[in-house]
Amino acid sequence: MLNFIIQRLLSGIGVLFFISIITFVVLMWIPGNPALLSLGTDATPEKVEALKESMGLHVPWYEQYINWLIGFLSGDWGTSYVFGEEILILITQRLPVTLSLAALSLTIAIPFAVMFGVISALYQNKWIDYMARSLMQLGDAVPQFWLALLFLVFFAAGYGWFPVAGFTPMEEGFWVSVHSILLPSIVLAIGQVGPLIRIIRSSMLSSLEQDYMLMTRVNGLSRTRAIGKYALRGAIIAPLTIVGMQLAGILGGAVLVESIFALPGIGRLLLMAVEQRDLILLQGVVFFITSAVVIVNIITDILYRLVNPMIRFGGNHE
Amino acid sequence: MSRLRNNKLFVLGIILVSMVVGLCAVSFFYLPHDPNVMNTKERLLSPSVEYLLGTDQFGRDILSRIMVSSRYALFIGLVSVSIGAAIGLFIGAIAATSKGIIQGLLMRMIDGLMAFPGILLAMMLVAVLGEGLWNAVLAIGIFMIPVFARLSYSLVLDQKDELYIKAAQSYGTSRTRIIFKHLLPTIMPRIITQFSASIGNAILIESSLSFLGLGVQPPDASWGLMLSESRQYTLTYPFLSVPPGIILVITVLGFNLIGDAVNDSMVKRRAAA
Amino acid sequence: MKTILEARHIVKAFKLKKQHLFEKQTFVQAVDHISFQVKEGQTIGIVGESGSGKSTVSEIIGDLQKPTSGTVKYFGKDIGTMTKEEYQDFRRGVQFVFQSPKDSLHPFYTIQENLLEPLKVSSSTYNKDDALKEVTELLGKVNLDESILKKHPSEISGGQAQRVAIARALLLKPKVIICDECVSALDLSIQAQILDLLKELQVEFGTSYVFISHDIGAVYKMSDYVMVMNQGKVLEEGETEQVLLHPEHTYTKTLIQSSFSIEEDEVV
Amino acid sequence: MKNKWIHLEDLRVSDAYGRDIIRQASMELFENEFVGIVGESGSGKTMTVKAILDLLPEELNMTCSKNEVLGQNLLKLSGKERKRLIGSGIGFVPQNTIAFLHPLIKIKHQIGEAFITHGMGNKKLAKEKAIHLLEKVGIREPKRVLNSYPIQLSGGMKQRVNIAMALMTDPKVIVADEPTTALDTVIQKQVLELLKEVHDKDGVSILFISHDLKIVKQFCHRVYVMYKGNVVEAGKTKEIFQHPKHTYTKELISLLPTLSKDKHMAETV
Amino acid sequence: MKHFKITLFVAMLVVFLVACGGEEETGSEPNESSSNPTGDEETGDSSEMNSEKTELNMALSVDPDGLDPHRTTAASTFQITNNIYDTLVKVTPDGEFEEGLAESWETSDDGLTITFTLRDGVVFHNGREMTAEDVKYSFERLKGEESPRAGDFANIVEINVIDEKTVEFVTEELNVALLSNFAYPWTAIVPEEASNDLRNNPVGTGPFKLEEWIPQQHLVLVKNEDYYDPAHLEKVTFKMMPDATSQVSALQAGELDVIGLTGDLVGQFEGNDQFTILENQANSIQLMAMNLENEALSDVRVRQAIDLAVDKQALIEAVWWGYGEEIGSHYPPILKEYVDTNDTITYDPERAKELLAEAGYAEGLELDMYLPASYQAYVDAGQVIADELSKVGITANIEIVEWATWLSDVYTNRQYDLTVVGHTGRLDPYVLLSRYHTESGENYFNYSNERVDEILTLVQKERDEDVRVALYQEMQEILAEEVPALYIQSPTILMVTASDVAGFKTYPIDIYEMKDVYFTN
Repeated sequence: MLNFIIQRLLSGIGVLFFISIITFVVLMWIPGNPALLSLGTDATPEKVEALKESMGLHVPWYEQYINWLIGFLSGDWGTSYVFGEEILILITQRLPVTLSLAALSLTIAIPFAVMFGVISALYQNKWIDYMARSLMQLGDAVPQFWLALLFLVFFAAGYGWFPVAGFTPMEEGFWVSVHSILLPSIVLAIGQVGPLIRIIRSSMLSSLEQDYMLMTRVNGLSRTRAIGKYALRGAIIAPLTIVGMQLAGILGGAVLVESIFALPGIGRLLLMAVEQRDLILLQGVVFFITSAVVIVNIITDILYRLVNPMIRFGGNHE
Repeated sequence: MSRLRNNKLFVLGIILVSMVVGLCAVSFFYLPHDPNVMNTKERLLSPSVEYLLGTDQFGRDILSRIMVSSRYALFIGLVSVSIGAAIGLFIGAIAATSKGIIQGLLMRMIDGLMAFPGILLAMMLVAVLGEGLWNAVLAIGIFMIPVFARLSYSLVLDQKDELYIKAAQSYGTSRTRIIFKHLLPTIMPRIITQFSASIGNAILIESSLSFLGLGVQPPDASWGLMLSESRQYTLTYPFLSVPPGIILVITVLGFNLIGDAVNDSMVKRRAAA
Repeated sequence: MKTILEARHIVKAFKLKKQHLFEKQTFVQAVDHISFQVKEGQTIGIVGESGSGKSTVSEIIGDLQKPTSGTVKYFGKDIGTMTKEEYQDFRRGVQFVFQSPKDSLHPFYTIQENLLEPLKVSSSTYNKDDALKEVTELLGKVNLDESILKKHPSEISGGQAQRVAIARALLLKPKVIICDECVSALDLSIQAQILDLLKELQVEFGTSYVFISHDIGAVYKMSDYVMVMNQGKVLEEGETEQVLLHPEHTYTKTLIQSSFSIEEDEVV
Repeated sequence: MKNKWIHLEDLRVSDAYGRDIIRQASMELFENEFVGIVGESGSGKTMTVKAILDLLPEELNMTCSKNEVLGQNLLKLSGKERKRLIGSGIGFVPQNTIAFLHPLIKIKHQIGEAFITHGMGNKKLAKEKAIHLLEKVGIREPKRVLNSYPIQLSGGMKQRVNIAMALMTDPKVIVADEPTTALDTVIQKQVLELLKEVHDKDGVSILFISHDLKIVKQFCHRVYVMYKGNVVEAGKTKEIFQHPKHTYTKELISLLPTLSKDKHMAETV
Repeated sequence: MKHFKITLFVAMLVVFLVACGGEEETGSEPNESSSNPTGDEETGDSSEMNSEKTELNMALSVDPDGLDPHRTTAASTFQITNNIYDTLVKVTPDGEFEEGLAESWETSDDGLTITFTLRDGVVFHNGREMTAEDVKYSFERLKGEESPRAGDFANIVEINVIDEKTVEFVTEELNVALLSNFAYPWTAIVPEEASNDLRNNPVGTGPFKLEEWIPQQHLVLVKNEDYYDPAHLEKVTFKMMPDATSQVSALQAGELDVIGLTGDLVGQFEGNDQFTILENQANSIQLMAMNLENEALSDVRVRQAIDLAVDKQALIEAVWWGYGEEIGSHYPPILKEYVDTNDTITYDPERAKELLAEAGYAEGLELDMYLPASYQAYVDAGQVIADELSKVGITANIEIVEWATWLSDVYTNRQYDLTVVGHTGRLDPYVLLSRYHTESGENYFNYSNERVDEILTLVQKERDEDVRVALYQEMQEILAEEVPALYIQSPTILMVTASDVAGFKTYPIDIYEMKDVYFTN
């Protein structure tokens, strides 16, 4: 197990290294000279050069990369020139919003997905299964930004059930805070439910076909107990494997949803960085997001192994 | 195939996609109005006999714009997924049949690409390449690579220790021939399934990019762009966002349903075999 | 009798998964210094339970796996140092019949395509008509009807598939056919038919067999010479009758006892 | 007269498309009997047993003129009663190659399932009994095994656990479906002997399904031979092996491996 | 070298708040020849002040890019910093100058030296009293290398502290608009000890102090009790909301008190007495610039044809919903030097075709139009213009570019044919018009006219205001005739407040003055 963790961490570092190179090199090519941008219409060639130098943009790209990487590792992620604030601070400021959003949307999505996934597997090809699957398909097909707009118009602006914009921090009360991000969370959750239902349904279906289910019948167990104790157990850990993907989905969706609902989260920071061509900030945010995805993937992989004795003890007999 | 025909969701998917393809086909021969000609005196009209879906903020016919946009959507969907599938297949097959460092490197690369939330990678690439149709196609294509690479990697890995491959080795088949003549045909059906399922996703990403102003550029029409333009009028004229939103859902839903149904039927066939 | 294929001290070691990073790498010897010779027209049997290393041996002598150490010689030449022509010759000369007959045929090709493939690959003067003629001829030999050519592997029975696989192995006129558990996936009655067919063909073509099985009865029926393997090592070897009727090693005895229980019963 | 634990008559099973899987099968199992069912894969032997145990998938159609288990007519029982009757009265030893034990649940939470469900005792009692039975089936460290997941056990161990599990409810009958197929020969023999011991010592009737004639011949009192969905022959083991009537049976018996000198007999036939 | 920077008119998309009432520390840049008053509006009825309600919420669509007034050029930033910092001189809604941190000032006879006497008892937010040294320090900082405005102040060659409350500025060349240099919000006086982190922790002498700023969320100002003319409000919260829909809904829901508007949304509030719509003519203009480097566009007939081809009224109606005043030249009507040139060239597509044919483009003409992505109105206007041009045979290939790209490629490197953009006006007409000088760095039209160059030289030395006005008007007429750009309109700034908000005033420069705002009962 320890070996696996180390192995997984090493490969994770490999991935992060690769990502850091992509991010860096790709962003090097972005048009719009950052020095020029921060000088606005007041740029003269000399000023641009001077600023470039002070921003460390005058050395070859690989040196810039190494400097950036070293800085990054030592906790100095650089300073955003749009905000004039350390990027690490900017990210930590916004993290609570995006985290709350992600957590709430998963809190909404998971119970729904488990319920629909299990029910539609139990009643395979019955109307309820078709309904659940149609809902899931619809959830997959509806563009989140459109949904966000519609929700905003109807539920926030129209009926006034929700605040139209802005985030209320936890300190001002848990429920107020939840209420302030409920609508965007629902939008994000709708995007997440589809894949979750799919995987829960299919793992439930395969669990139901397993021979241990036959054994529960031989032993004369009630159907409820057989499903509750045996079938569910087999089905419930499968979604763990896609949590990393889900997180990527949520973060991707957050870019659009946060901007529509005016939530000061990581997604909006990212959009801001793109629009303002704040290279250093963009690098920091992109690397942060992708690292988060990679790390969550590693954690879920490890968790999956811890939860799943088939893998945990499997090695001994192979 | 007969099983597919009995699958109601598959049939629905076919119907939906045919609607969009039909709309696209018709757009080459007939458009109710010129989609790009403005008539500011007749802007933001509600649906009428003259303008079946009303007009937009410049008085352009929404139906015509939607019809023209379907070309972009289908084009981007098909081409970008083709790019992603071709490159992904190649990388996946190479990674699966090689060993050690090359495999590790390729897989880390794919993992790395996977870690980018969809829209983010596409945004970054468009930011580098510049806005526009072709760059959006390319960006989405690159986004699609890891999906196909992963899939073909695991399929090839699955197949390469199969006995029929060993048999082919045993009578002296070269590695290239094994990959192209023996492995590829067996994994192709799954790739094609993924292909059709990915088209919906590609169209969705294109619309998101256009929504953010990174995809198709005005005055050309794209559903995402139309939605983006409607944003300003969500309060005064909310209907503006309805037609492009619905057609987008129809298209994506259609492709997803087809992909899913084909996938299901293949899973069943494999289970039955 | 001429020696066709020879294995000399072949060893195959697998890395054992380390439990933690700093543990010393340990190896497990899947095949531990095995040597034997395959002589012309002869059948050599290898018997052992799953995990005994017998399949690894078969793949090493057929060059589907590289040994950790040791050499395999074909007509006295080390296959590792062969010229391209010599190696092609070896490839044609040593053929396989695998355990799951259906899996060893390409699922998407028709039987005809499956059978033509080896000819396409190995012959520089491939001609479809000639090849087809050859194939049809061989089908007759393995008691199959021509109509099977148009079918896919999924449409034929396991027994038929194994006949196809045998035909495919024979197409290249091999000197040795390695039968790796070639009947164990088949029903008992079919097993007998296939084994009989193999014997008939041996008489007709003079091919040597390496017959690998966990079924001691089948090995007994097929082999002239037998090796009993357990945990990568050869416990006992010799003429078939000698080894199986008068086993020396206790392991061999248990194996025989549990497999031929009927006879014992009858004796009792 | 001995009790008749299982009495099945004229079983017929067909699939959703109306194709017959089992055409005709009748079967009896008496008290303190060791009965074998032989046949090749697809002959319908497993399906027959599933029909007896009420385990057939819903989409299959099953008819029979009689299906009595432990003296009660299954056809007349409610689902609940049926569950109870089979769950407590019959033990099932499955094929070991497949996951009949839930891979994610420790043995101790699975082994007492029937025992507890049918009100034979609480968890504690179940555990005690399990330990006792595990020892009986030759497991040296029953507590460790109880605390393990199935994956941590070897094939032979798992099969012992399965047998212990089948014995938990003190059943009158054990149905064993190819219980040794993928086990190594040596372990195969141990498991078989264990079953025989259970039969001999506890007087449990055993319905034993196998494709391996030599095992059947060695252990069973009576044999049913199945071929393509039919029971083609039934009778005392010795009689059948000495005087097989059906051609299929004859062929099967002729194929049994022997160490006789005429090993090339088949060739000459 | 004089660099008169004209900030690009930026905040277009949704919120473009015009400055609110009163005067305080911000400077505008009036010089003697400067502006007319811009719109000046008291909102709400002038009933009693509500002393209970003292917290105002306002929407912003763009975050400030830091709160250091010496280190930014973004208009949206000064709208806020104006309330935190003070300048020596302030501008009134009418464009007059009045005392800010300086109690009085005196210009030497040669016009090269100006001496300020500072107000007594002004204290920074950190508690220290402001002195002449701080003024000197602030201007040196403003002229420093890192300052984007350094060029504007290159003319000031000496800053002398006479005593604690007196400071003297010496210039190299005569600048008739010198005083305006001390009124812009970027000439704020800052304390040296806090200068390292003004961007995030601003310390000024203004009527409000920064309480909290969470970028992209909100920015909170609280009243500075020590201010010499204390604000009515205790707290002003700027909420960042990029989406117009959100802003409108939030205003309707009572979460906000003030928002900016686009023309299409006016209908949401019209006839609703819970809200007050503020409509003000902006001191800015919007135009479609043409690059005279392009061979076709170097021909005046082609440019005139383009002007003739576009129905400006329809364009204003389509893009700005009619909220804007048509212009014929590079000058906003609210300034006093304005001369109406709308009739110089009027909509006549037929004539446009004739002119194009004369110029040799009867077969048509293809041009590249670059539009800045972040400004929806310009993107829309560009599309409408392109549509109009297509009717006379000109194909405009639209390319939408990021603001950064626009700045570097279009504005700085002048790689374009057509582009739509806006220019904020200032109080000094010279600054507004100097970009048409052949040598000007901002002459991204590549326009060159001898008479224009001459006028631009003359006006700088001309001390007679009437002559100057005449010169400026002549120049406007030349531009209207030669159309280096298609002049579209001077926009109307639209804002909506809750009806109990009073005291909003608009200024000829882009600032908000929050200290005069209050709630009525």
